[in-house]
Amino acid sequence: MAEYLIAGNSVAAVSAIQAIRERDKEGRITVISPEPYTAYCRPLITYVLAGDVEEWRLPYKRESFYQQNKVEVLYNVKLDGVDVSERTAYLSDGKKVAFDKLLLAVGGKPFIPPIEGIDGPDVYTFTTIADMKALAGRLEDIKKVVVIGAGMIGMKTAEALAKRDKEVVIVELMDRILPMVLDKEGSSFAEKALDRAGISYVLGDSVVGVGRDASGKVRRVELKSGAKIECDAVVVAVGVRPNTTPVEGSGIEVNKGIIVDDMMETNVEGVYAAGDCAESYDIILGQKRPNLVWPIAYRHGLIAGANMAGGRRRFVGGFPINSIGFFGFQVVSAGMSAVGEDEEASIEVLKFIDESKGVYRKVVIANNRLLGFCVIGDIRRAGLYTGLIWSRMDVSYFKELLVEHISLPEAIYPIDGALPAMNFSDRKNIRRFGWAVFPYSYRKLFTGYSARIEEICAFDDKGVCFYDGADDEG
Amino acid sequence: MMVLTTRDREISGCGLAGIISRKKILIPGETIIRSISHMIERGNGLGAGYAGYGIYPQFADAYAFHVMYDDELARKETEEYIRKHFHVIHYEEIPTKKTKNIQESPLLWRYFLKPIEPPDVESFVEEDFVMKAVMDINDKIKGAYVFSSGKNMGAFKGVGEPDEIGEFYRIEEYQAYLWTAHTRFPTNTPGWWGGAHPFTLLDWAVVHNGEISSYGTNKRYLEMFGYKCTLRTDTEVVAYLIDLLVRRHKLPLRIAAYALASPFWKDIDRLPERQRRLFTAIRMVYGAALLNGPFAILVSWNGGLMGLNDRIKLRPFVAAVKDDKVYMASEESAIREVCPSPDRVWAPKAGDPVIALFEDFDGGEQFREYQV
Amino acid sequence: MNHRIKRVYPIEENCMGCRLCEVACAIEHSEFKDPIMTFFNGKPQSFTTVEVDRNFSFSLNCRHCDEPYCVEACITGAMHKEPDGRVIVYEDICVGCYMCVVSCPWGAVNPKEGAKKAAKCDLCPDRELPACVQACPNRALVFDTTEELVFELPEEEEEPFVEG
Amino acid sequence: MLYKSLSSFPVFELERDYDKCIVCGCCVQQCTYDATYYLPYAKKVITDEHKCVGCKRCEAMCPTGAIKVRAVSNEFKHNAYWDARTIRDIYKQADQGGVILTGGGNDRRFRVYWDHLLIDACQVTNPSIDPLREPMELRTFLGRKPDALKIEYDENGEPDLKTELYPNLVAEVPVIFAPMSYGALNLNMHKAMAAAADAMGTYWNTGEGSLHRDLYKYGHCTIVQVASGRFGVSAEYLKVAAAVEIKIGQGAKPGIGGHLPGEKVDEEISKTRMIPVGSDALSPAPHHDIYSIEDLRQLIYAIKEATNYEKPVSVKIAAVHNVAAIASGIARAGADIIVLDGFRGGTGASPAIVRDYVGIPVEIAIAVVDQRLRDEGIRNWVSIIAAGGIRNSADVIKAIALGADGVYIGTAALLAVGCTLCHKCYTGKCAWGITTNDPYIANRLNPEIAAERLINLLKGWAHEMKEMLGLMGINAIESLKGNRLRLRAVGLTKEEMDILGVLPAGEGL
Amino acid sequence: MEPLIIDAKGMHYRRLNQMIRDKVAEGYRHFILENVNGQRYIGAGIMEEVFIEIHGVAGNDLGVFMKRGTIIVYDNAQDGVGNTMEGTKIVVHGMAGDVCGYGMRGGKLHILRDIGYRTGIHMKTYKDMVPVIIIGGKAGDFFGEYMAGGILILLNLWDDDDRPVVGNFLATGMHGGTIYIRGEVDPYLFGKEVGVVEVTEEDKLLLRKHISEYCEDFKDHGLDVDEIMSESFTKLIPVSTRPYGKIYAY
Repeated sequence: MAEYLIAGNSVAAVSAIQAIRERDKEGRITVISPEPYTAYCRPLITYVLAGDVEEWRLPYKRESFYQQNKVEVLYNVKLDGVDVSERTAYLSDGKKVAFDKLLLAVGGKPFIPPIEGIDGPDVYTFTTIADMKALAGRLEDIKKVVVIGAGMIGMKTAEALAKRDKEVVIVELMDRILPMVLDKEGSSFAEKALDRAGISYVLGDSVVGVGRDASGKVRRVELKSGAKIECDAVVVAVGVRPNTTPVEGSGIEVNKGIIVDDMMETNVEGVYAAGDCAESYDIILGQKRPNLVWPIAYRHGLIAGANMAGGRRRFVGGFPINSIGFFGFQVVSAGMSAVGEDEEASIEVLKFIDESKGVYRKVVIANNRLLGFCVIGDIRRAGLYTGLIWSRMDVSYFKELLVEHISLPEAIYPIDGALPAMNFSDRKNIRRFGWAVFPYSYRKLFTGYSARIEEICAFDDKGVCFYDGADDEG
Repeated sequence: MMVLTTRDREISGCGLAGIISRKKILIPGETIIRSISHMIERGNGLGAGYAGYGIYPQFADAYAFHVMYDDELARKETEEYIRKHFHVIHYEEIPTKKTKNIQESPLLWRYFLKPIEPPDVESFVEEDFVMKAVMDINDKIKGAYVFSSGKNMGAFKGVGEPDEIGEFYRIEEYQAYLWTAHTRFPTNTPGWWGGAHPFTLLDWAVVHNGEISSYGTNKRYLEMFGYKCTLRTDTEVVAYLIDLLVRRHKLPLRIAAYALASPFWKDIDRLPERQRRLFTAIRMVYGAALLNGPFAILVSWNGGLMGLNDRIKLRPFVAAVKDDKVYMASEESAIREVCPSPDRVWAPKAGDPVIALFEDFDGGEQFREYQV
Repeated sequence: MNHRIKRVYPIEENCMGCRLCEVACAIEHSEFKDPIMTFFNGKPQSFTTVEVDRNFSFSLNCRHCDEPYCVEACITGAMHKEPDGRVIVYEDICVGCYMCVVSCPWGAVNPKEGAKKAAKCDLCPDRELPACVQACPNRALVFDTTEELVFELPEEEEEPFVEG
Repeated sequence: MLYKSLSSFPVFELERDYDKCIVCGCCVQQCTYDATYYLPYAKKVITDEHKCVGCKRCEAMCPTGAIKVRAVSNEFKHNAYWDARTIRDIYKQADQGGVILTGGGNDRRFRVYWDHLLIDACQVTNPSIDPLREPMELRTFLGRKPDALKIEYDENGEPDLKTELYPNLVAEVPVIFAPMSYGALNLNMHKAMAAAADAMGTYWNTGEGSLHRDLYKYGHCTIVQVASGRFGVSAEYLKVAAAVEIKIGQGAKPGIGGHLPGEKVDEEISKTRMIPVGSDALSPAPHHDIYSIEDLRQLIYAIKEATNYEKPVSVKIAAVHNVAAIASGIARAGADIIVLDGFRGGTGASPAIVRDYVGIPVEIAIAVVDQRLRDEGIRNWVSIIAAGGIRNSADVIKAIALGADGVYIGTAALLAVGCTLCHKCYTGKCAWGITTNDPYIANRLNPEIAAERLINLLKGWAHEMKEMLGLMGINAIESLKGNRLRLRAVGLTKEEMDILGVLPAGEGL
Repeated sequence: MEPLIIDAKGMHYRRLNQMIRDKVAEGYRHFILENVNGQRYIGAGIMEEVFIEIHGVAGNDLGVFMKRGTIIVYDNAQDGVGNTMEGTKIVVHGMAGDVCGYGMRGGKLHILRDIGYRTGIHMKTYKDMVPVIIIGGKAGDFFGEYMAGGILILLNLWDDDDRPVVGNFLATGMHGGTIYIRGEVDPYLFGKEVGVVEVTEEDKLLLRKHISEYCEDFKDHGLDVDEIMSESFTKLIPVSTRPYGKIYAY
């Protein structure tokens, strides 16, 4: 009977458990959970802070999930180290656990920049329930908060705090909001939303010091530009890095994250890594790198779990997918979306902007393939772009249509519920989207209706679809 | 229209009866009168008739024409025609006897004839010649109607109950080895003397119970072959069809019966290949000869007697055998009346002919198959 | 791939682009179940979309994938694959983060009209046939398992359509 | 367009209930004549009635029933002689100076003899038969039959058929889909007719546009046509079929040839007709190898030679005044089947003036041909198929009672799959996807659905025919053939009754 | 297999053709028919690669519906030679009657002498199936009527009477294909749907190819390609592929 050990208890761990149990109903599964909770959704904690979501809805999986899958969970324990030759894991409570297969799903850790005075009370990170509870417990004493970083976590935290009637100032090193997702033009839509909500933000500046009073309480932050902002608390949300601490010195290869092959196995046989801690193939960059997003973590866990239980599944690759909404501003993006128009000669950027409706669509194309997109406002059917990225389809035949017509049902069923207004001006020429120009490829996709698009289809250099049968299930 | 209502009756349909002695032992006319009269409920007094075979042994080789005339003028004209085309061996008025209910009748004459062979005809077929003469008289001479034209046989028919018609024609004075009889309940056609059964052509005599719904099709089919249906009744087509199929097309009698009452396609489709081909061909070629609608018929000729039912047996029909005699009738009681203890009594299958041939009859291959 | 799950398949040879499937879907999933009420008083939303390109169209909707992208991307577990194969969204759990919207490569998951929730084809659980399938006047949509449904693919790929 | 020619007075008006219009755009998308379009700023769909042909596609497809298509109410000043159509036609010709084209069948008010013939029923004396429980046979043989059979007993005493039979078509329902060419119709309709004929045990006719390769598998229920254009006529085409038909004329346009405009000749039609894409497909009025009856005989026997005498050869002629004599000649020329196409027959395209005023009714043609062939004693030599305006099963029954063996249905088949008789077949824009060859519009006709509808139609007719046979007391259709006594005329003149060979209603027998 | 010699004297065409069909089914491919006199439909509908030599006058509809093979007639042929033919080559060492090559879609007719009226009506081209009719002598009226494709070549080699090379109404209704006539043609004879164009080098190559084959077939008659080609040709093509597109009012 196999001994499975899973370090970490978030989405990668959950999907790994499911994948293992699909193949191996008997093997013993032990999960090392650093927190005293069942798996929950990290992004959701800002919703709880804002009061939009009750705390009881936080769990992603409940205790019953572990019971049904016969999983033993060791709560409040971290992985301290791994002895790969002994096939033993060292836990933070001093215990040792032997394993046949180990999954490292230890996630990421928030990055805290070296800022003077940052160590101490009233400075918060925001990735765990503990973080959230710490901040929530102090809310009564807080009037004004500086959020360092205008990324996903920063913006959602800022929104949550604003909803709790706190004054919020966002400080961002880059010149735009959501710098990983938006370019300057896209950012302006976000900025407008912030302006409307009365949230102040400082772009292109950074915090160089945290000023505290005698009691150690935070009173202000100092910016590089010299400006000082009065505040009672600071939230640091400048990013999350792969957590590689537990495997340092164990012989498991690490770059920025833990290095795995396309079966999610590390250089050590039987030891797998998944989720934010792992480095995996990015089909857009064409190289391995950490991709700290939820769906990829899920996929990692699924494939690692399947392979741990004796399957032969490959991780084809992934790319970051994001969706975020705050203060009435909604953006979705995937792949390379922040890249500017003239940044690289080989890259083509197509945009559609309708300021009045707050609609912004941008696609990034290189070598006739879609590499990324960003849609603000009307995000309906934006997933089709994701599909195009996955399929590596040649989009050169219809690229103009990409930004204009993707949500042409604009529309037949409009958001505001007003009477439909179809664009019939070119009635006989309605072309909704690129699938239409690929009937045969499309149909082929259809025969594999329920399968993964990236696994059942691939396109040759001319953009013609061929079926490669997807190496699955040994 | 001469509609003579003699008695009030409820509707029940026609009745028919036939007796054959296969050894040609003569049967007195009284027997058949008794048999048919037993089913008097089946008629309404508007028509009855008899056909007897072997009744004219003295003129066995001559065609015996029984002719009805409305008046003397018609007789004159007809006799002119007859003399022009035939040698008249003998002729006389048909002996009759007025009865209580039958006081008036057409003029009834009989002629024993031999054809005068025309000199310019290449292949002379005696029967065709006679048939044409019958058709000509019936079609062209107003008020004249040949109602019997076979050799050594005769039909006797008129408006009245079967017992009265028997009495009128003095049937009990005749002896025959094959008798058929009919009692009628006419509806579609007027109850006139010519409309009574049997219908005859040459020695074919047909009595019929039921209605031929395919009359229009059969009639127009026969017209292609020179038959003229002039009698305003459906039964005559049966006689002509039998004449066409058996005498002229030389079909085996049984096959002809299958043409008249053909099996259903669903049954044909299940037969072995050779039979399927045969029956398919019969229906293909003789579809217009199919008698559709309810019927039971007795077909008699100098070779024997055939009884036939429609393909779904919408009319009653019973047959019985006693020694050399074969009985066929609408009701078993009509048989029992004259043959109280038959050897065998059965109800024939729909569309399956019951054929009784004289033992000395040699009709060749065509009549090879018979039962009873 | 699970062949036993009934799904809605479009037959592109039969599609004439009338888009009555969209109308039917919108009606079925509105509170009114009446065409005029739906479109004048309701918030019409169709979960199927007819893709049209001059001489070619088909109705595109959720494939109820075996390994659904939307389920993988869902941070709350609201997007769910039922044991019967349907992929449905539990609206009371959904927080409207729209990760599912952006991850569905078919564009089949969309924001719900008038609510911060995701919305998608539910295969009309109350009906024998999904509304779109029933509404199609030309049987361009079939509701069946793939066991019975085999697409005939041409032997050789046709040249991709190049816009002139 | 500010200036309108006189001929553009709209014929139809489209009433749209804006309280019900949900602006779904279905009507806009479905209108192939560009009569309906969307006004983006008003958010309304409106109609240009000048372009409306009254095909009612939008009305049928509107999900809320907001549309009604009607003939215009503001016609010209009423004039019983110069009717609106006549006026419009004159305007149109004055505008364009051409031959006015039309499609479909004759819609003029000529006497419909079918409607003056009533069917006789049985009461009491000859019982009607219940077709639900009793057998009722419609199987029909089409082709030459011998006058008599020779049957002899073999050595085992089994009867044996000695006559060699001629090849015959066997139709389980005496209703056959009329010749309508691929080109005039699209392939979907051909597929539907072939599948329906196959399922119902009857036949369909390719028309003169040859047979698409995909439909070769339906050869056993296919009658192929050889017309003057000889499109796609090859030895294989003749051999794959169940029967071969020589098209001499068409009821809708006797003496007029066919003409498929080059723009309709696409890749598939080109492949099927074996002519280049885009080239006109002209069928001249006569076969240039038939200028006399003996030439017809030559072609009939050429086909019989090429098919090894295994298939019946049919000759289709338009019903004209001396049709009886022509039919007799055709029978004697060796044809196995004669098709009589009456003046009500449809067409994909014909000069309207010819469609409307040339030819005679098929009822008359059947009657005179059947009688003539019987008079000559050659009725067995040929089967007669009546075509041209058979509308329902009663027409079929009447046609057979008058003397036909079977019927062709063309317009009725098209109606079954959606045709609304807008008579615009020749435009190639049929909004119902029947007569168009635009592949996308043709999608509207799903061959599977169309076949089902055709099967339903034939099933319905077959049931009705069985009912009618039953009420006549007949249980096999051959007993109806030429049974004119089963028909009675109402409101016909003595001459008409004589020609039809029927008695007036009320006369017995 | 040895050639099969059939004496057709007094034989009804149905028997003769049945015999040929039966023998083809048995595997025979080469037939020599002696004493043919007017038997119709020889070769009708045959789809195998046969070689039929006919001695005597071939009857009407010679080679009708034929798909492949060769027929050589060592005498004259009657009407309807090559009717609706798909791909056979028919060589006639004499003259042929009316309506030859009607609806012909492929194959070749090589006629040594004159041909009758209405030659090549409704001939069609489809892809690489291009029917060719070459006539050594003169032709009657309606030459190439309704022609929709293929090639008609009229050589006028034996100018032995004063008739014009081709009759009246030349190529009426023509909407496809090409007609080459050796020598000049009086435009009065043209139908209204046809126009004269210049003979190009390409045309000459094509003509040379076809006429070489023709001369080869009739080598006993001393025909010479170069001599034939030395005279100029008149080339006729239709003015429109849609001759009757404009007569309708819509």
